[in-house]
Amino acid sequence: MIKVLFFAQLREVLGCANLELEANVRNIAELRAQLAQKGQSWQEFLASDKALVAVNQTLVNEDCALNSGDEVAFFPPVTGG
Amino acid sequence: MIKVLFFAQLREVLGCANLELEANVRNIAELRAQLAQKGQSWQEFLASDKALVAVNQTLVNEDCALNSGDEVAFFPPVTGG
Amino acid sequence: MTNAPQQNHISVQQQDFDLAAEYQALTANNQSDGAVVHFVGLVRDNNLGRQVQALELEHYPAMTSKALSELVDEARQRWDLGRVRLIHRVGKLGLGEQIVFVGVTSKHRGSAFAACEFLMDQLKTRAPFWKKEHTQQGEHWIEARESDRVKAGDW
Amino acid sequence: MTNAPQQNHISVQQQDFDLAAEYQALTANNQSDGAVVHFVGLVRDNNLGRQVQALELEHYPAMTSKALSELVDEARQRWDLGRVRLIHRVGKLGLGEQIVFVGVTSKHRGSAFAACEFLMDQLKTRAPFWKKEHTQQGEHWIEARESDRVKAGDW
Repeated sequence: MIKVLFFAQLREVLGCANLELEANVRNIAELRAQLAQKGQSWQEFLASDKALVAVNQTLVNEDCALNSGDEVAFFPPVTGG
Repeated sequence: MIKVLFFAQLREVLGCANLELEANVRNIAELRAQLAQKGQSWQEFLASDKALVAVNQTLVNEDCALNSGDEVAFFPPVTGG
Repeated sequence: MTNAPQQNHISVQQQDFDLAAEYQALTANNQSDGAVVHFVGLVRDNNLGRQVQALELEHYPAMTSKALSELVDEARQRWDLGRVRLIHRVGKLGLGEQIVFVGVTSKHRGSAFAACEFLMDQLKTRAPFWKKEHTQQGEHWIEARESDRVKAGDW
Repeated sequence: MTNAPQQNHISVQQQDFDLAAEYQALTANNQSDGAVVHFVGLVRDNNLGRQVQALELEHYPAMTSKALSELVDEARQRWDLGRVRLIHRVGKLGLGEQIVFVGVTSKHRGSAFAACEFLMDQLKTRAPFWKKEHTQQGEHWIEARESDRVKAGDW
């Protein structure tokens, strides 16, 4: 299983804070593609130019490999400080 | 009259905190030359590459004109902060 | 420095912080560092022309401390630093309230200034915090600023 | 800002200063500035390998306040600043004692960082203060540093 988390406006527009998926995706690009099938807003707001992604609490790129047990988080560009 | 002040190590090596002069020098360069006649240490430590100079509390260059009533200060490069 | 407080202090917290206590923690029993630089970020009343009433700060708890620790480690690799303290608040914050503190000590001022600004610039683009602004016209999430991205990239 | 405290505070003094009070003066009734940067310079125990026991700070009283005011004016011409507070102590200062404070507020952090560092860099080369170092080997005047001259010239 892969745990997927959503934060801030992404959580709000998707209406979802977290979900679990079978680990049948090899990397982040494939995970985005799979999640995009959940509907129009998922396709729109999870696009790689809109949502940053972290695997196990570290920012990663599209080709980051995924394994069962990973925690993946999608979120908008950060605005702290 | 021109009032001349000396600060920090300059005051110590010259053994003089301040003095007054007739205003018969036209600019800083002439003032340095006149003071240099007071002895070896005056010549050495008042050299333009060793002592900064302020006229009426503002840093100036060698060609700054002098007038009666001016306050001239010579001091080493500053080291505050 | 065997009896000195820990050299790094990183905290993500709801409660307010006390600048005087932070300064004390940076400087107590620390006679080797001649320079202290502090940054404090506060909730200001106007953002891009909007009258702000409050901010709400969300974060990704499992990631924030880790991200901030990595930034502090990077700063220590770049500059010779003494103590570093970094506090970021979360939750709802009213006008004028303190949001973030970065305090750095060093033997020399150049390193302390650079590291403090570096930490703020990197935090703004790499630490998972998000601000929601409350205004008279309602609530909205603040957009990330291109200028922050550029600043962080300049280091 | 009609009821705000004076926007500039410049002081050359023997007595110590209280960082918390300075922070209060920078931020009280000031909800328009989101960024506060402080610098504090302290007497450190080691300078260029010499064990320092105390510092003695001399200045040129008629010129110091004027020079510092000019620096603050220059900073305000370069950056959009809120409040600026600058305190420099003179007289004999023991190990760990506070020497100098520069505090700047601004709407944005970039201006506050830049102005605070600018003021310190300029003060180091243009304000008439001189430090005498007391060590176990005796007393001597500190030499001006070429690196300070270069830094001040870089602005």
